[in-house]
Amino acid sequence: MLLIACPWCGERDETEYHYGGQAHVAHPADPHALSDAEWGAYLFVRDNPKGEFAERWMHAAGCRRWFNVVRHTVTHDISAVYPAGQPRPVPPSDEHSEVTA
Amino acid sequence: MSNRPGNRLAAGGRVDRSAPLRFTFDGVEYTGLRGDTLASALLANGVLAVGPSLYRERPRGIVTAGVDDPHALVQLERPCSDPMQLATTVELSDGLAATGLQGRGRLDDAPDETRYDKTYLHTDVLVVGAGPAGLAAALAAGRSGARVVLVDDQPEPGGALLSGRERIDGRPALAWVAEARAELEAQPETRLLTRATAIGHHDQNYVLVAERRPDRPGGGGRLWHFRARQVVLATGAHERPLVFAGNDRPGVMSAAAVRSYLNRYAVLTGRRAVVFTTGDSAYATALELAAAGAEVPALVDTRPEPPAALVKAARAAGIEVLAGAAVVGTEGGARLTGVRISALTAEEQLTGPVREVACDLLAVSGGWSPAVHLWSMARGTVRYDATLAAFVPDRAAQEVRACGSGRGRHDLAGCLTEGFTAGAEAATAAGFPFAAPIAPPCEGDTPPAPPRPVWLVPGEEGDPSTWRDHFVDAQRDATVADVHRAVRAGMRSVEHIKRYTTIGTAHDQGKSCGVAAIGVIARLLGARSPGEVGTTTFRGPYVPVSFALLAGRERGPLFDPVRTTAVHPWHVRRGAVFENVGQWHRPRYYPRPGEDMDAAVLRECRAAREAVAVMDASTLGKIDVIGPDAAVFLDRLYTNGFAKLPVGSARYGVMCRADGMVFDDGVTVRLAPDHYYLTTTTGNAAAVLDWMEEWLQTEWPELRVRCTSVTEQWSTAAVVGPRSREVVAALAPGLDVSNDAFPFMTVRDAVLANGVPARICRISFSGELAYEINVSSWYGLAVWEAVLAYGAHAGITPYGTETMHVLRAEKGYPIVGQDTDGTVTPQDLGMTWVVARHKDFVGKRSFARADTSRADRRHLVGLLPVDGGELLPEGAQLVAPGADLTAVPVDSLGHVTSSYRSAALDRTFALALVRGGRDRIGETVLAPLPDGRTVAATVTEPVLFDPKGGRRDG
Amino acid sequence: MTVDGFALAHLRRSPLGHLADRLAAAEATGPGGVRLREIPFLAQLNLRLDPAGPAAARAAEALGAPLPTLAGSVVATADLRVLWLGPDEWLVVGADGAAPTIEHALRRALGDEPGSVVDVSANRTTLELSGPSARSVLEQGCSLDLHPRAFGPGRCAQTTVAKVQLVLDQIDAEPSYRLLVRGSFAQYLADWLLDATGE
Amino acid sequence: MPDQLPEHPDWLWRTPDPKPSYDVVVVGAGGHGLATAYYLARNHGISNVAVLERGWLAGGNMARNTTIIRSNYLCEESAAIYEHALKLWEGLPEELEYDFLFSQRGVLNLAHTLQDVREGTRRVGANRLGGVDAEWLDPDEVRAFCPIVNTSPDVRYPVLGATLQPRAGIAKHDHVAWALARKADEHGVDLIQNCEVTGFVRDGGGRVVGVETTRGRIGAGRVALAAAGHTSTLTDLLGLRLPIQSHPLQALVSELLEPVHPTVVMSNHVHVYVSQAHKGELVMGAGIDSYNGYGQRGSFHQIEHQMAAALELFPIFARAHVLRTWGGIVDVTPDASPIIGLTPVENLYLNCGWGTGGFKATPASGWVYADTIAHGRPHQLAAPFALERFATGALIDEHGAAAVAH
Ligand SMILES: Cc1cc2nc3c(=O)[nH]c(=O)nc-3n(C[C@H](O)[C@H](O)[C@H](O)COP(=O)(O)OP(=O)(O)OC[C@H]3O[C@@H](n4cnc5c(N)ncnc54)[C@H](O)[C@@H]3O)c2cc1C
Ligand SMILES: NC(=O)c1ccc[n+]([C@@H]2O[C@H](COP(=O)([O-])OP(=O)(O)OC[C@H]3O[C@@H](n4cnc5c(N)ncnc54)[C@H](O)[C@@H]3O)[C@@H](O)[C@H]2O)c1
Ligand SMILES: Cc1cc2nc3c(=O)[nH]c(=O)nc-3n(C[C@H](O)[C@H](O)[C@H](O)COP(=O)(O)O)c2cc1C
Ligand SMILES: [Zn+2]
Repeated sequence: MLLIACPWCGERDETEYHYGGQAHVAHPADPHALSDAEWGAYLFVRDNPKGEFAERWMHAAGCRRWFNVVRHTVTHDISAVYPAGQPRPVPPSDEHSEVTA
Repeated sequence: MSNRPGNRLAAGGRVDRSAPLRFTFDGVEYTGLRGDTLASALLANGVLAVGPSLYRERPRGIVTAGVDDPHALVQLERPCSDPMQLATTVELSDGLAATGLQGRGRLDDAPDETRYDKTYLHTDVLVVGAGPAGLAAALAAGRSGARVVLVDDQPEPGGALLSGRERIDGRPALAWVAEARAELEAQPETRLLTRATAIGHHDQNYVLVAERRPDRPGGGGRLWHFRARQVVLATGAHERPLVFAGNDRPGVMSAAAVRSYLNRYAVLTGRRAVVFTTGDSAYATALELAAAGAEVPALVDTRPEPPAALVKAARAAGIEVLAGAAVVGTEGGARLTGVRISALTAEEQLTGPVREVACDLLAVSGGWSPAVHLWSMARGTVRYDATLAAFVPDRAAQEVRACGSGRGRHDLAGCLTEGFTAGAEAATAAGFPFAAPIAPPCEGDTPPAPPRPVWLVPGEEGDPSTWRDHFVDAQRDATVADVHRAVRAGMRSVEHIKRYTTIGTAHDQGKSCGVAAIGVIARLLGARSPGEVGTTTFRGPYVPVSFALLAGRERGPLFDPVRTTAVHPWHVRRGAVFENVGQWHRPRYYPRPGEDMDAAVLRECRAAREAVAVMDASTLGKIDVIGPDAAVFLDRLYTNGFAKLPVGSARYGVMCRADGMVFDDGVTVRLAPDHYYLTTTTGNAAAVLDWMEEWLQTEWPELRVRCTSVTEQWSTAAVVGPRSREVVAALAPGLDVSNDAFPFMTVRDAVLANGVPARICRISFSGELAYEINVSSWYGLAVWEAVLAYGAHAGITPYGTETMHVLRAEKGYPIVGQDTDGTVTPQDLGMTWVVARHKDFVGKRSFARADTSRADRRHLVGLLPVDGGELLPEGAQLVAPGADLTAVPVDSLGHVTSSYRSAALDRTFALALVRGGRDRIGETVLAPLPDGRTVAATVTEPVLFDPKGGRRDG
Repeated sequence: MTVDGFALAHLRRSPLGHLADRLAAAEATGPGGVRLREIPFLAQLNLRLDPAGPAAARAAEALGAPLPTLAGSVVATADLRVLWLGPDEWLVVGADGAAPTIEHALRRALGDEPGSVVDVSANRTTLELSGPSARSVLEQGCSLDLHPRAFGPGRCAQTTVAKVQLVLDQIDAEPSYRLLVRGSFAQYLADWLLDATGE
Repeated sequence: MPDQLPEHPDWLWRTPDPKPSYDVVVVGAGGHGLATAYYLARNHGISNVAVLERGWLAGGNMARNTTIIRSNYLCEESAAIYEHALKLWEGLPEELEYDFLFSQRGVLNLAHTLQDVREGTRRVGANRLGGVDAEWLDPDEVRAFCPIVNTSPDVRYPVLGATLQPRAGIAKHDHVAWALARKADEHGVDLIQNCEVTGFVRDGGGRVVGVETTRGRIGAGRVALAAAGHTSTLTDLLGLRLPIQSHPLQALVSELLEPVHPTVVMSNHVHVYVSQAHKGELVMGAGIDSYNGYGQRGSFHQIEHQMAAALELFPIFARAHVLRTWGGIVDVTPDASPIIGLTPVENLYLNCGWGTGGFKATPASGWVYADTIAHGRPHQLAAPFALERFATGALIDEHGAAAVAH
């Protein structure tokens, strides 16, 4: 049971949220200008890193706002939470997260 | 009543001699005392043997006094039925009945009436384990003012102190424990939970604690879900067994357990005891056994030079200390009668003559393994400490601290100091700064000298491949020979050997044998130390927990919410048969006495087509979409356009996912230029709202649109049929219901005859003249009853989802999820008309993909069975007429999605998704049925009833 | 479109009206006491607007209190409770029959600003759980931190209790909580609470 | 007395050091990697093969799955490959000379809603057309087949019927892996453990010609990925993005119990998957976590929900105990079907995306993959599962059939 801090409501159990996959994947401005392969990539291909991942969550049982989280997919440590639409924060350069598995 | 000589001491222990408890084991009646476990009561009665071993049926006895016992499996019959418990952890109660098990439990199929609860709690500091270290930690943290929870699996705090004779601050240690307990109970923000086992330590300090509640009928318990800012693990250590020939014989026990039975339960487990140890701690066992009147002919210490003070004390008590030696075999049948002892070389080879010593108890201490289970589950790393000969906590991965013997600290003063420090640090880290108190002086327990671990006591003959009585995991009957075989077969990883031998996978999950097994593996692999082999993965739960505890109250009526509408009580009264639609209970049909579903549905359909019928449509999802950009927004989400929809009008719309597949449909009404009222399918209400919010918030935040769910605000009665107009006219006397004044696909506000305001839409999901009457749910039932009253003269008939499905299918209207399956486009449904050409919308690009634009995709078509009395099963496959059904694979053309008997058509019909279906209209297809018959049907347009749509205006 | 609740009162049914007796009978007194009742037909208006825009000030004036901007907080006036639901969303709760007036006032306050005012009075009903044990009853199905240091009078939350999403509003320190639950889930929630209070 | 598990063979596999290069390097010694190596040698005579494994052999999802084997999939492409697997399973214990407890005790897929009934009927019909054994059982027949299932109509989601595949069943996962490993080893395949692939060696033309590993560089004529949940961490190194997300999926076992459960029961609606293994433990799969995770652990509420659901269906399980829980990393594709075949990178082959249901495919997966690698073109059963389908839209959508495909 992850503990995720909604930027508004604060820390809540994972079960209050909907997972939204990778963050910062914009809908193409003109889908019709894309090849089938490019469109297929937009539809189906997402990053799947082992490590820090900027992803979307929505506080479904709470304020219903979408927001972004940087979470480590091995440790589940959350290093940043920020509202939808904002860029991914640059981590302080001297910090590096630990991979344990 | 058994006549065995009692092993209960006349005085001492934490048992209540004034509270005798009667119990039966294996059908024999015995008496124990309050404060006993089943195991201690059995031992007090001289019963040592529990069930035989799983595969080899060897006699087995009680070994430990706790969760780590490898043998003591019992099945409980009273006070509650339980397929598998450890006698060493079952608290004795009056009337308890149990039988010994041979490794496998038996499930009782009598219903389980026991109540299990859950609780969710937050705390600043959670301390696991209420031994000296945990008590100290909780005291320190509690004094800081932080919220503290202390959990311990025993019925009372004290941990190892309950089993010992140590002194703190010049008084018996248990006096200190009592004081500590009193202080904790007086702290307003501290909670002490006993009989509460932390079973899992998960990410972000989510700790699950299983509490037993023997005071409850049938037992029962509570699963606590703790979210802790800081966790202190003071979980103590498990004493390890030693691996030597015959080490599973009843009478071979853990030295610490022998001591625990003696001091805590006042039970002498043997009259003549040999002690076999690799370190200091078993000396106390030997001395206390002797003091209690047992003979202790020998103390076998693997160390060539045990600490002089201990040797001296032992000799003073008349105990011969055999240093640098090991027990190499046991004698006896179902009970130990003697041991064989041999000297050990520095290389751990046997040397010199073997000496036989008669005894009925062998108290073994193979060293101590800190209980790192929770630490490790919380992703903390462990490292092998060669001095302690144990895996100890190394780096924490969360806000977790280990202390006491759970960290490898094996003296009381040290445990107290570490506990105070950990508690104070945890409180400080949680925002309640506090300095660690100074630990009081302690007696009777000093830092032990280093042990000499001996992982594998050689057999007197043969080589490891033949050592089939050297048990490594006795619960699995796994021996050194088995480990040897795994290694010889090529296995090198401890994980493989675990799986090959099943060592560590039984009830105790290797709590006692795990590290001993690693030691054996290390020896057989020629590794330098167990550290080189490493542990297997620690997984929860720390002790087995019942399915029922984890399910909690989510059973039976509370398993899953049943959602009901405001009209529900009426449906129930009227004898509706309900259908699950998502979480909703919807009336499927309303049988009259003697009617089956077919008859009821035909009657309901006829009423709708010929007179008037009414359905509770309240479960449809409803969303208010408001804002200046609402029209733009809907235009982007729906395949068709909504910007030009006039105020007061309604339009059917289809939504696709970005992949172009139909996701939902429904009618949307424009109430004002900036206000749409949108309906969704029942099952998709939440998903559609989420979908809209997702686009609004993450893609188009510039759009000024707000969506509000009003699903339960409105109660909806669909009044359907040629005579619906007259019913609505009577129901809403002020409303001009003429076609001109209130045309199809428009909406009107009205005040009903009973005074209730209503929003009435002229929309039709049946092809008939129809009205949907929306009122505040408060009035849903009253208005429903009014509709029925005003329609009575016209024979108004309530109908359910089944009739609704028939009516819409006759019109070729698809149901998303039934006639579609996530792989169907609007074009596949024959709804090119709903796909706008001159605007973009979500999913549009996907229609141009190679596969999505194929001509031979599956199309939604109608099917008319050639025999109009034959009902095709929904889901039935379709094949071409000439298909040879014996030549598999047979090419499938598609499948039946909906199939009904139609009153209006006076025959059966179906909808189907058929490959290139629209090009097959007029052709015949075959449906091979499960009973071997094949039914022919003609492919038709999907609209079978009133194709011109003339009926919708009445 | 609005309804004058009183004139039509005899036609109304609340989702839990039929449970009133069972809810009352579940009352336990004493230090472990707990009470449960439905407060039906409260006026509820969902308000969405830009908290920084001009409409926010107008709404505050109309309501007689500023819109709470602190997440999860409640502003109460003599006859209204304004619950924070989201950064631009509030639930205005008033007495039975007050919805038309509140709706009107809020619409006026909103004016031409983007936003919305939606009458959701019948969308949810209100269960009140109070008494010394109320918190521990809730804690059996709610993972929120309800300890007085973390939650208290003047605090509200949208959260989950026993599989049901709801709005939780603590109204006093006894403690008393209001659980604003959607009509279709009300029966389940009531059943669950009755079961939990009986524990 | 409970049956003792069958004796393992005396010899399993060597622990060789890597050679400088191989004709084929298979990355990942899970079931699929091992089966691939085995069939490369057995069917195609290619035995200069190494299987590289970052940890211990078959310690990934192969060690963690609930061992359900069935071929009653909805889409014909899926049914074809899973049925190929089932046919291979039927001969494999003998062929591999290893009794890995393959038990064709049948699999029931329960229907709880009218939609489930339609779907079940559709699947039974499709399976029969495809030559896959399938039956529809009504609730009474369900009870007769598995007496402990609660078929009362008075529960929240009553059992309305079930599909039954009689030839489906379970097998002992670890032993399957060891059986394949042993035969591969016998054919000369090098199984190299504790050898993590960390990079690819490419020649001037961009072709993959080897791998970098924690045990040094190893040359390869062809590189075949069989790394399940870790696949995209590898393809990322080549800039090749895949439609795969790695999620936690959990399972659990009870203590050993006397036999109560004669078959395998799956319920997608109530989320229960359960069988009773040979030793006597109940083996259950829990729900997949929504978020990505490489931690081999999932969220505990999945287990709690799983238990509640299990008790609805099997009241007799109330007093059974959860002995151990664990998690795997499943590689989920958008259409819940695998990806098999060639890649845009020359010499690099792909076999992944089996998600929650690839154990049952193990032999067929290895069979078609080996064939694909040996001939440099997709095996006919693998062709529909090519990566290109995500561009054309020709998905093999098993979602229509089942939310979870154990
Ligand atoms: C809880 C659970 C239950 C399941 N239940 C079922 C079921 O009932 N029926 C069913 O059919 N399927 C089931 N599955 C799915 C099934 O387990 C998988 O689909 C299947 O095992 C995947 O193929 P594999 O065996 O080759 O994968 P794995 O065993 O995961 O093999 C991949 C291997 O690649 C290795 N690897 C990864 N990266 C590298 C690298 N860089 N270098 C070297 N090696 C690497 C990994 O360590 C791993 O050993 C279940 C899965 C889980 C987790
Ligand atoms: N001489 C030696 O070699 C030696 C070895 C071990 C211990 N000891 C002595 O034992 C004492 C150890 O003190 P301590 O406080 O560290 O440990 P402890 O063993 O006294 O207390 C640990 C407590 O935690 C409980 N516990 C363990 N796991 C739990 C879980 N998951 N959930 C709930 N409860 C759990 C145990 O039942 C026990 O009550 C000291 O007095 C020490 O000197 C001595
Ligand atoms: C079908 C099956 C049956 C299992 N039976 C047992 C068992 O009886 N006892 C046990 O401790 N673990 C059992 N396990 C779980 C393994 O011990 C282990 O948890 C699993 O392989 C995952 O590995 P890990 O926990 O080391 O990460 C079983 C696993 C599977 C897949
Ligand atoms: Zn929130």
